[in-house]
Amino acid sequence: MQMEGKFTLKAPIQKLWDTLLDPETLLSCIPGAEKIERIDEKTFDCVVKQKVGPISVKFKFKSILSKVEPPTHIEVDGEGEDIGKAGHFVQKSVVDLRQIPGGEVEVSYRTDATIVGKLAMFGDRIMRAKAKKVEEEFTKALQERLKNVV
Amino acid sequence: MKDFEYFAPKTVEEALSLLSQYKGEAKIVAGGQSMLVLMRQGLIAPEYVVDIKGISALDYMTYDERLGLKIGALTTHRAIEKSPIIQKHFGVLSEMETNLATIQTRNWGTIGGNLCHGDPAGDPVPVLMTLDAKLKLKSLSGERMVAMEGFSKDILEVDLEPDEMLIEIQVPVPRSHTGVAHEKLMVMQGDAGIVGAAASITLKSGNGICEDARIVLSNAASIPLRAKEAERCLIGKAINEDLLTEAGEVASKEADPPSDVHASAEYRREMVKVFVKRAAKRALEMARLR
Amino acid sequence: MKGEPKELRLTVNGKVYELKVKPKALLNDVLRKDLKLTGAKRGCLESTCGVCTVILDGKAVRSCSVLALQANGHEVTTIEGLAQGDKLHPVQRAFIDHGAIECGFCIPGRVMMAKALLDENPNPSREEVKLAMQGVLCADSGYVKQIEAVEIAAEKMRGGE
Amino acid sequence: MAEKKQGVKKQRMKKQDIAKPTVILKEEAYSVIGKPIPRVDAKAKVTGEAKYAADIEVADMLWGAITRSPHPHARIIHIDTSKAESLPGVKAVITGKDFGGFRWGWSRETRDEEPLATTKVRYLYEGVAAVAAIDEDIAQEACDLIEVEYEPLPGVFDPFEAMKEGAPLVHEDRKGNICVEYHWNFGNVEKAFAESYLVREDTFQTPRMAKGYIEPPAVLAYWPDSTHLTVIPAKGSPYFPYRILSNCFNLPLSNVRIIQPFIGSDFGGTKNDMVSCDFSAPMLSKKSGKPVKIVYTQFDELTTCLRRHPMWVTMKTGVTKDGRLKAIQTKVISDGGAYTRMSPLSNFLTGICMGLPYKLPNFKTDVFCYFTNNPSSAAMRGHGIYHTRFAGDVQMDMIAEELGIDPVEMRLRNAIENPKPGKIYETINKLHLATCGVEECIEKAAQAIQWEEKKKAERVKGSKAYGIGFACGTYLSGTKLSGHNACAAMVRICEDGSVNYVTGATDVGQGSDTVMCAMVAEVLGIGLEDIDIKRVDTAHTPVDPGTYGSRVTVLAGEAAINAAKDAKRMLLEAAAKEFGVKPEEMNIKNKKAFVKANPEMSIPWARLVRMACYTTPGMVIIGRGQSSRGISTYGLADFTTGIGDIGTNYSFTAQAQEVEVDLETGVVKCTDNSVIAHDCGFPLNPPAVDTQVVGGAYHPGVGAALYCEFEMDKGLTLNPNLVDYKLPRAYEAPMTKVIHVITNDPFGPFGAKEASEGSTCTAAPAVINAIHHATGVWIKDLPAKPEKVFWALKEKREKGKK
Repeated sequence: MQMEGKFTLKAPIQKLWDTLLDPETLLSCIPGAEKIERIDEKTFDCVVKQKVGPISVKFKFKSILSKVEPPTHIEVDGEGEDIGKAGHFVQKSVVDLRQIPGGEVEVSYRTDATIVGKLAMFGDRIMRAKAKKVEEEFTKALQERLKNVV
Repeated sequence: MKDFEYFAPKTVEEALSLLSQYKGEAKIVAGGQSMLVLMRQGLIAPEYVVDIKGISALDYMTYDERLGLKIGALTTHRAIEKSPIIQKHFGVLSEMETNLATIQTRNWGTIGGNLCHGDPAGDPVPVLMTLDAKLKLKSLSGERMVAMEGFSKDILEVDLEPDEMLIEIQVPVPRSHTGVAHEKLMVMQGDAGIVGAAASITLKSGNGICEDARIVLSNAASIPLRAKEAERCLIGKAINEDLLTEAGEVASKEADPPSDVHASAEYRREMVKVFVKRAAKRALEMARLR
Repeated sequence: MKGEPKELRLTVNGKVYELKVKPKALLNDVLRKDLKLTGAKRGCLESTCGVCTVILDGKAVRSCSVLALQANGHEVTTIEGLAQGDKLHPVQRAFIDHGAIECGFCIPGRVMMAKALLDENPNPSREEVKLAMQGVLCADSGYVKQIEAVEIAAEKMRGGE
Repeated sequence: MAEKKQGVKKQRMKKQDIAKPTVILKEEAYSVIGKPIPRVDAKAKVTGEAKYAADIEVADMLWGAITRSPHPHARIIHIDTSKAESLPGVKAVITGKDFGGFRWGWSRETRDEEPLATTKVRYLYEGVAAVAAIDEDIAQEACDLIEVEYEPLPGVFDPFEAMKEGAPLVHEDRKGNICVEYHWNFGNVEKAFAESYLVREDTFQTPRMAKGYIEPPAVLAYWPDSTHLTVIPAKGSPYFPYRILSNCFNLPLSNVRIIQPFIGSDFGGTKNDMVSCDFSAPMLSKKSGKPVKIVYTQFDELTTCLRRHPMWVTMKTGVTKDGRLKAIQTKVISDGGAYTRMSPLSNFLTGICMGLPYKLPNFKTDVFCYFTNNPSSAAMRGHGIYHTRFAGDVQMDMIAEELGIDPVEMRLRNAIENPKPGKIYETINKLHLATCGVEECIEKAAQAIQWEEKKKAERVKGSKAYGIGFACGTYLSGTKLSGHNACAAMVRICEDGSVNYVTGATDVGQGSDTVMCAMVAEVLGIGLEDIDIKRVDTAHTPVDPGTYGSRVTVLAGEAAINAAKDAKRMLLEAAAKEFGVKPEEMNIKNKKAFVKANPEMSIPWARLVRMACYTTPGMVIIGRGQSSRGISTYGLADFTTGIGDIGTNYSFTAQAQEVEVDLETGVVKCTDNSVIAHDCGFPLNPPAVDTQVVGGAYHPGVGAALYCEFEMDKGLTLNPNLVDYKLPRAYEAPMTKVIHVITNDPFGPFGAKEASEGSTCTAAPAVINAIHHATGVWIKDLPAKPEKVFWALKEKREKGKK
């Protein structure tokens, strides 16, 4: 399941970078995020709750910053599973920050996520629709948050 | 499947008190044609199941020239499909049911269960929205009426409190010179539409100008989507081929369709054009005859 | 208590059964595991293939999509209850004589589907037969002879068989 | 010296094979076969009495379930089963280690798969452990409690990734991820292309497909004692598990008992090869000391079981000005999935029959099958041939269009003529045909669909366009493979005149039990009702390779005839004594033995049998029959060169199909204007052949053309249920007509050849050709789903505008 997009913000790139990597930011922006803890330089411990109608899942997973090039490029690998064993989840995201004229920064992201197990019995119809929503909410929240960076 | 505690109330009141007693932890099962699959797949494991299928008081259809159509929430799809009343006054409902899944599903599945499941690919919601249907919801704390439009909140989510249940669907008497049609893109007969469109057209008597129009799409957004812009380009005009084409194009701009194994979002947008036009055209022809 | 077995009173093929089943038990489980009536097949368990089709109060349903307790106090007919002694039901007869059977896995469900159709509509159009057969998947018959067999049976039944 | 011997041997075999064709009587002389024969198992199936694997229960039975990997490619670091073991109701837990390093595969060289993975998983949901518990739900719950630590590895998900320099290796010891490759060259294609009037090259694609049977895999296993294993599996080839389980559990074959239940279709692959449940149930039973049953869900089936190979076929064809084939060169790339399985055969078959059904003087092929981290690919109806026949028969229409030749005419010009009686046609790679009805098939199909009128008819009606397409197909019958392809049969005459027919061959729905009984009845001169067939039980029935390669009727059928003749001989010897004549002067017909010269001198069947059994010297009459054609070295195909016979004989098909295309949506439907003319040599049971052709072949072919395809995302199947994975249903089923073309093949029983597998190969090209006839667009990659057709139409319209 691939998702990508971009948005621009008016803020100093370094500040955006710092906020972006701040667990606090992610916690407040990722829909359903219950816990995002930085356990070392590269690793985050996360718990994210998601709900599709009657179906609720709670993914416990580790996100590892597999590649970090401040202040322009991050790669994150996540893997974990639902505590109720409804599914196993693997995800890789790449985020690029690019200075563009007018003191603006273009934030572009590419995410590739796979969910297997019981949740996948559904086929991908519902899951893709849900993922699309999560993506929209996340980027919206993130933009809100980053606006206030300035 | 996980074990659960099971209740089979025989009356609405019993059911409602169970729901309020186990608020949130209880799941209603009616025909269970959607719910049981999720339970079997281990995607939901309710502590308590309130099986309302046996509440015969909610299995009825009545029609009154003034009050319109009332359908009990536990009326099966098959009963609606076969009902002479429905076929006489709301042919579109019967036709929609004929293309809904298979006979076995329609024999056991209920209209209420379908509406409350909130699947954006479902056919009944768009059709009932074009018919301007209302829903009667009930809990121990009382009754409330909600419009079919607005009942769907998100994928598989509807405007229903944990202690509430759907009691009745009410459909107003069709206005004169009104035609309603439903069309969907099926690869195989009985498929959920890759996209679907229901349209209702009301003409001014005499001059044939479009007085009112309703167009609702399935599988074109995360909830059944009312294509208001498309409606606007028909209302107040004498509808012709070009106008129908335009309505389709406008609707496809309003749509925010998903991309999945059956079709890409781009293709769905194209199909919205085709099916809005097909549904509206057929509705128009019917309106002219009435 | 969660999972506690409940009383189930069920009439199957004219015989009354009284047993206790777990609430989660599907009608398909009870027929196959408790009553040892394995005619109704276990196919997809996802309400798609239809080989588990039985007749419940005169209507064809998928026994994998009905909780056994939902059938409490109701009447079920399975393929085992269709023939009267050695006399096969006209649908069964027609399926044999017309050579509409291959591996046979979908046949019990399909025959029940066809019976329900003909009980409700003695003179179905080909369209109506196809719509009914749509509810049961077959891998290897191509449906042609099955559709024709249902039409043959319909004719026989109208003739009073 | 040795070579010389070889040569001599070959010579001898050749003589025998060609010289002794099965005797064919005139059709009207038959009293049982060639007429509609009600299936011997029909009543059991229509009353629900027929027991399939999942229907069978034994006392104290446990239910098993399998723990599957959430990674398509990962190293297994550690498996902890303790939590599962301590769950109440759990009776046994196993992992791959319990199998002590056992691996199996299609041939000795390809044993690359374990019952449950021990060190590495190679596709998503591969089994890593299994549980037996007192009920299904507990078993499933226990599976979730098994903790497996994995080290995920990068994977490859299509052959083009797999072939890349430095791509991750699915099997460390298989460099370049090559599973199998073939390079054959017959004649001189370069020269032929140079001389051709037109040379055309296209690439076609066939999708990853499910077998489409409705009965998911199921198995029940138990150990009557510690040295005997009994298994009741949903397997169409019971002698596969018989051999494989004997190796796996280190038991002599004599102690492995496979009891054959009714089978809910096969179609190759999963139901004759093994899947993890087939090993896990016996092992769990061994460990728990109780019978264990495992029934797969449709999800297990659709995500882990064997599929049809997706293939990319690049075909280059040269023709003369008048459309005669001069040369074909193919390059085939296929996705074998995680394990070798039957890929060597599947890929071999893409080339071996290219010399059929059209005359082909020059042929070159290069076939590459790659390992990927997808579920394994394997045999499926129309095995191998389906892919290249699709390419060939669509490209033939493309060429016909360029040359302005009618597609039917083009096929007639290239069709192999039916050899004169006693003559043999040899293809460029030495396949041998005694009969070939393709010409007659083409003529009859074209005539039945009114080709000439239809092709001129107005195509566009409103938003719909109509078109007809044509295609031909072929398939081998009575597969010839070295090794275990001989088979036998027994005809046991009971003293009361009733007869037991005992065979190792399995009826998976194709109707072989019925035609076997019919052939025995025909030979013995008695009625079908006098014969009882025993379902396969490896403890009692003679070994038989299995139900694949359209071999049962042709090979097991020959054994049946020979067994019946053997029994008849014994009976006639007794009768001859009675009448004081020679046995060969007597015959049996209509349940009466009589002296040919004087039919008045006769004795009824029942008395004949009693006399033969009782009067001194009384005998126990057991007729034995063999079929050795399956391993006859005459022309036995050589995998490295692609030379030699893969079949005992070959069936032919021509199909004409009309389609309706919705120009606004791209939805394609096959109409009832649909004809299949099929040369199965001689239809032993005509209605059964019809159902086979329509259901077992044509209808799945329509599925392949329009609906069936696994959508994948990095090893994950995105449509793992029968709602999202579309199988055509009754409403989509065209009411096809079947025409029998009778060629009476001398190498088949009573002239029979395989019925219908060839027809699997004609539906897809016929439909695609029809779509082109209707709309002018070519769909080169199957299936022609609405969206695909829609964009193709749009592109064509836009080109048109320019």
